[in-house]
Amino acid sequence: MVDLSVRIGDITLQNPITPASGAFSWEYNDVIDLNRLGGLVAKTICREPRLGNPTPRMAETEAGIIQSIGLPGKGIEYFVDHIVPEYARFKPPLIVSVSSENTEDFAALAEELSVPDVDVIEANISCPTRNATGGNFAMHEEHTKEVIGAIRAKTNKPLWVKLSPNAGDIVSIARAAEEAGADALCIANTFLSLKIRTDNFRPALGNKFGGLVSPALKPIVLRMVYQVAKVVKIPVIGIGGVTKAEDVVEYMLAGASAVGIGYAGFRNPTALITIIDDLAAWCDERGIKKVTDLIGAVKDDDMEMDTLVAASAGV
Amino acid sequence: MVDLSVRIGDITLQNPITPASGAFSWEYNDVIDLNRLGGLVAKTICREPRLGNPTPRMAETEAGIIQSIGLPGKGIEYFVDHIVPEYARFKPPLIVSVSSENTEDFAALAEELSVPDVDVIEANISCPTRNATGGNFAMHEEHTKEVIGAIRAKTNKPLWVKLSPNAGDIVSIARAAEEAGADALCIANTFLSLKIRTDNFRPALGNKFGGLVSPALKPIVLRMVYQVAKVVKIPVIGIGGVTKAEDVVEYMLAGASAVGIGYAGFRNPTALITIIDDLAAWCDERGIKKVTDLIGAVKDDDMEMDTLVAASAGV
Amino acid sequence: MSYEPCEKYTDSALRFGDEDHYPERIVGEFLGEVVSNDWVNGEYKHMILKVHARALDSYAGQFFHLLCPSPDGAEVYMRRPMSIYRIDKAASQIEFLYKCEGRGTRGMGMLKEGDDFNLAGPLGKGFTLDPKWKNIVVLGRGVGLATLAPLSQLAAEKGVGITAILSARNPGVVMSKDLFEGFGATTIPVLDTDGTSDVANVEKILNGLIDEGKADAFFTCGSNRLLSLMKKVGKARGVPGQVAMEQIMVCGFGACYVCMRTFEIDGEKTLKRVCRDGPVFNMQEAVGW
Amino acid sequence: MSYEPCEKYTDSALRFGDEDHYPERIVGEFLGEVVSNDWVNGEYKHMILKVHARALDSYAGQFFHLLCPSPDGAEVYMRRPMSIYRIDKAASQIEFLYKCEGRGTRGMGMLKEGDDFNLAGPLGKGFTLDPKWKNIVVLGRGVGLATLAPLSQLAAEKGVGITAILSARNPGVVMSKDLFEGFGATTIPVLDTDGTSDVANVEKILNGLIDEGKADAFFTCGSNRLLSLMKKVGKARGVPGQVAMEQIMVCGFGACYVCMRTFEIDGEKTLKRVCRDGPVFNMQEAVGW
Ligand SMILES: Cc1cc2nc3c(=O)[nH]c(=O)nc-3n(C[C@H](O)[C@H](O)[C@H](O)COP(=O)(O)OP(=O)(O)OC[C@H]3O[C@@H](n4cnc5c(N)ncnc54)[C@H](O)[C@@H]3O)c2cc1C
Ligand SMILES: Cc1cc2nc3c(=O)[nH]c(=O)nc-3n(C[C@H](O)[C@H](O)[C@H](O)COP(=O)(O)OP(=O)(O)OC[C@H]3O[C@@H](n4cnc5c(N)ncnc54)[C@H](O)[C@@H]3O)c2cc1C
Ligand SMILES: Cc1cc2nc3c(=O)[nH]c(=O)nc-3n(C[C@H](O)[C@H](O)[C@H](O)COP(=O)(O)O)c2cc1C
Ligand SMILES: Cc1cc2nc3c(=O)[nH]c(=O)nc-3n(C[C@H](O)[C@H](O)[C@H](O)COP(=O)(O)O)c2cc1C
Ligand code: FES
Ligand code: FES
Repeated sequence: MVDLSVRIGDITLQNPITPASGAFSWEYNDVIDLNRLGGLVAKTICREPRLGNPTPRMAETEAGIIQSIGLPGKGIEYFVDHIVPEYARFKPPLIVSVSSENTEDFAALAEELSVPDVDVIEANISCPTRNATGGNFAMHEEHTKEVIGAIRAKTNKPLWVKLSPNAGDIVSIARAAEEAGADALCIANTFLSLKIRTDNFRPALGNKFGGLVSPALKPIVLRMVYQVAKVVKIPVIGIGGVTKAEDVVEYMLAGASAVGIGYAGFRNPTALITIIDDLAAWCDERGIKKVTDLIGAVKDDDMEMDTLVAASAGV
Repeated sequence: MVDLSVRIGDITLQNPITPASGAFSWEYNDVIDLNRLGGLVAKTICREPRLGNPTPRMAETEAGIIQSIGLPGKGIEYFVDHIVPEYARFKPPLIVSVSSENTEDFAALAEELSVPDVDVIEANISCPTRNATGGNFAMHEEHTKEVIGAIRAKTNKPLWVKLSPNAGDIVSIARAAEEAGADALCIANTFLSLKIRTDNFRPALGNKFGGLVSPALKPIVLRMVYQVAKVVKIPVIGIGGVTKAEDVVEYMLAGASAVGIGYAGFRNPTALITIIDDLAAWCDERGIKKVTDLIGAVKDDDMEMDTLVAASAGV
Repeated sequence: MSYEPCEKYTDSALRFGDEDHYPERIVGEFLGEVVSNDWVNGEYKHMILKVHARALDSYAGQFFHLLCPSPDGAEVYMRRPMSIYRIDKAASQIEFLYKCEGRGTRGMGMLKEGDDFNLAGPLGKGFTLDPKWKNIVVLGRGVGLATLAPLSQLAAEKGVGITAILSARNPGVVMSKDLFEGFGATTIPVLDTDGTSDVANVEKILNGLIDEGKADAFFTCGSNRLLSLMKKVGKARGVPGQVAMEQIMVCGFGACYVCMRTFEIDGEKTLKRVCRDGPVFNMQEAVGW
Repeated sequence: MSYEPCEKYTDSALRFGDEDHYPERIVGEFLGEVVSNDWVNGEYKHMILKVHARALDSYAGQFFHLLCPSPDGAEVYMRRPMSIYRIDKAASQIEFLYKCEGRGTRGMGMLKEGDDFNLAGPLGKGFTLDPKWKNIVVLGRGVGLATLAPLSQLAAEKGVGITAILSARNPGVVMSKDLFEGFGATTIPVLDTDGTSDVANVEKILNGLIDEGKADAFFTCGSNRLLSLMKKVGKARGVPGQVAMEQIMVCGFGACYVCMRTFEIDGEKTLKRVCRDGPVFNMQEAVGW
């Protein structure tokens, strides 16, 4: 039997399969055994209670969905008092995603979330549906560095940073996050998108823009993971379009140490467990003893490193 | 009967449907009547004869394809002497896509292409699969401004500029192209991507990276068209995932004056003609007299302009 | 050149008779086998599925989340929520009544006897029957009736009397009359064609039923107009009520916050998740849509 | 809530009997009706389609580009190139012989009598028969035989004698023997199981046929090993030859430059498009793959 465990900095995940933030809650325990997951990832929490965006919050597109939820939640106090304990009943480490509109508050939130039952802080600096007064740190190197540096100063918990695929130069932003003290990088959040209804000429979502989620996007995110993993030393977690065990393998070959899964769990609520089982079987069939052997194992040495990487970063 | 004609600067297209560069050639006259198209768009041409990238040049992905062709061609001389005349036999305006690795050569090429049978120069500053010595101007505002300015100085032909969806801040780059003298903006080229085979751990394409093409991407490109059309005065041509007449309507509502179509023509070689017919029928059913009435007609006045636009631009 | 496993998604849903490795889970992913899938009239179809035993453990007002096949070759990405129309434990069958209109329901409509159909559930909080209630009134329109049908089944099992007001455009589409009557319900069809479905007339009927002592509780589904009416009458006359709501869904488990509806509780507006806090809600708190 | 036309793609392909608004186009998009789609052996299937008259205007070595249905619910995005196996103008039918392996061909394999199947074509340059040639030799393996079959049909029609060397793993998969013999061909099966498919043996057979005056031209398809061999023998003995090549395709029209293969012409290497410059090429120029 293959050893599926992976290490993300100081944290050990029993397998590389985690849910993606916002696409998961402890309530999924109704349908799958949460104790089998690599980690538990809570929905992004903000300081104040928020209702979120106007409905409709989801619209189907050609090959996927766009969604704009608006980070609803009951605020940090309720979260620490009532939601953290819901997750604490399960064994896998709890990764808590957090977001804010300004650097100081972001850092303060991270500090307040650094309670014993929280194992990892995931800084969501990339949500493309933040509200009217919000920003998106992950579009800029300097903003990323600043906010991650501030958070790092306020917490000793492992700090994961979720980057945006909307950034043009993900490599520089990844480097900035690493330098500012990130322990791991989650690549990536959703793609800023728009759908207009041709019957009434109105945007299909209540909030106009939304984030595109689709298995179709995996090759783009995989390219980002590959580019980033080549240059950073900290682990990368690939998030985007994982729907089967081979996708986990593909992300790991590209350099990821683990994956996050959203969409596949909507489509098949038992998908995460199936993917864990299939991944183990895939490794066993090929005599792979440790899943970590796959990390960065893409065979590309004999391919010229052309300037595409540079090109995408702007030459 | 609706009037389908649209104006892109000084050029009139009899309808807003054009093929996308690289996905079309005069040889499609075997299957459709090219005289019915809004325009004819030739494959991007470079100065020297080029063989292009190693095969395989295409791989299927979850929902689309990645491709890396590498701009093969017989060079500019052959193009002007033999290929331009092939297109000149047909009535719609000929749009010639051109690319180069450096500003001076790019401008010189545009000048050499300014022959009578060429109606429009399309500057492809965004091809994500340029060769080992190439760059990608469309990732950066300054590079865009410089190269478009240089081209503008050398040709009086209408100048369209094809932008890259890989850029983080498409609005600024669009503005730069406009200021430098572009007559229209083509949004967008393909998304830089990667696929790794899980059987042999190797990249699926001979050139490693490729451009993702998929109807799934339409909501992302539509968002870009919408953002750009709100701030520039020159016409925008929407390119990405158009597969039916309603997609043309959606792009026009978002602010596009015309569309470019690649993938749909691969899937259904008669698609462009069908889309023209369906678009006319769609307008007629709704009593729309001029297709230009659709341009920018999205109903979004009552929606707060939240900071997502800003967010995606980096706030 | 073929080198990759082609299955795009993993799928380990349970079929009828399969061993259940997670019997303690209250929700499951199942592969039902289509027993029949017939037209009820020009718009609605009725599907009967043979399902795994765990899927039968569901009750009135709950729903399943259905992975519809494609009607046109391109994938249908999101599941579709659908109320349980009838549960037949003896036959290991579950039934849906649905309107065939969009891509998902049209794809569903193409399924034939023997085909597999992936369903996740049962999900949500369904109807509750207070043991004190001796007679209830259900008022439904369109597919809303599909949601109210198993409530009548439940009420009938508990010996509660039912009056079902079935609203429809014309007599041709008065569905479920037989089903409701099979549960011993008294049915009152009201139609658009003869004006009997007018708010004023339905209001009169409701008040009449209260007067007769036949309305210990109100239940509705499927029409905003009827919800407002029942809410008003219920409030005026002190009749408690429940309403089954609809909203676009993604997860169905309460995780994604896509399926929100507005409710007013003690004068304060709030949002609730239709999939988990409902789909059945206190009628007096529902704001409608 | 349903508000959009659901058809994801436009489609205006011609069916059998449809009026043709563009009769002057040499390529078309057609909706063929599946007449039959049966297994030939454990790996290969044979499909017969009833097609529009324009689609029948095709010849040996040309191909159609097939829009395969999904084998698994997720869309198959690219068309699949497939040689014409047989054209039956009298019956308005076109036939394909194909190996069922990847997503596309497995989807194709699921089609049943009466189903629609979208095909674009005929595409490419096929085989040419020099009027001087009295006897030809075709050497094929696997699905390569599907490509060579209509060449034999053509040769037979022109009174050209054919020797068909059919290479296969074992006797169970020697396909098309009857078809080739039906065209009056002499067939020579060579097998892996008894070693007769060895390069050395096939070389002996080829040289023997040249000696007998039965080889005015060589034709091959389906195996790189056999191509190299025929090329060598052809070069040594001055026998002209044609080879049908394969490569992953996108457009099929010569526009996209995806389907490139390397050729060597007068000592210089160059790339050609399989879809438009071929798929049939001068054997001596082909570099193989
Ligand atoms: C709890 C619940 C129970 C339901 N029970 C039934 C039932 O028993 N019978 C029945 O016919 N219908 C029922 N519906 C409505 C049913 O879910 C929609 O008719 C169906 O999703 C439409 O899908 P479509 O692909 O045909 O339409 P499309 O318009 O193509 O769907 C587009 C998107 O909108 C969503 N959508 C469209 N209409 C609705 C709606 N009314 N409610 C929620 N989402 C919608 C779809 O799920 C999809 O995501 C129920 C809805 C809910 C929430
Ligand atoms: C001109 C021509 C004629 C052909 N004629 C026949 C025939 O008569 N019978 C037959 O069985 N096969 C034939 N082939 C091969 C056939 O196209 C492939 O077997 C088929 O495309 C495989 O698709 P798949 O979905 O089953 O495989 P997958 O491996 O799932 O395909 C993945 C991708 O690779 C491409 N691909 C895979 N194998 C080939 C191949 N050998 N050539 C080109 N592209 C490939 C597919 O088109 C697709 O884009 C022909 C190929 C060409 C180019
Ligand atoms: C409904 C929904 C809500 C989401 N909410 C959040 C969130 O709160 N925080 C966050 O970091 N990402 C959020 N995401 C993004 C996901 O975590 C993930 O990055 C994305 O869905 C891509 O992964 P997938 O392709 O596996 O779905 C959300 C996605 C969806 C679909
Ligand atoms: C095979 C292929 C080759 C392409 N070559 C070019 C090219 O030479 N120049 C260019 O500007 N775009 C090129 N493109 C990009 C297309 O013009 C277009 O931007 C892209 O395919 C998105 O449109 P679609 O979704 O309609 O296909 C190519 C695309 C494909 C699929
Ligand atoms: S559908 Fe996800 S919370 Fe209700
Ligand atoms: S497949 Fe496009 S050029 Fe051959």
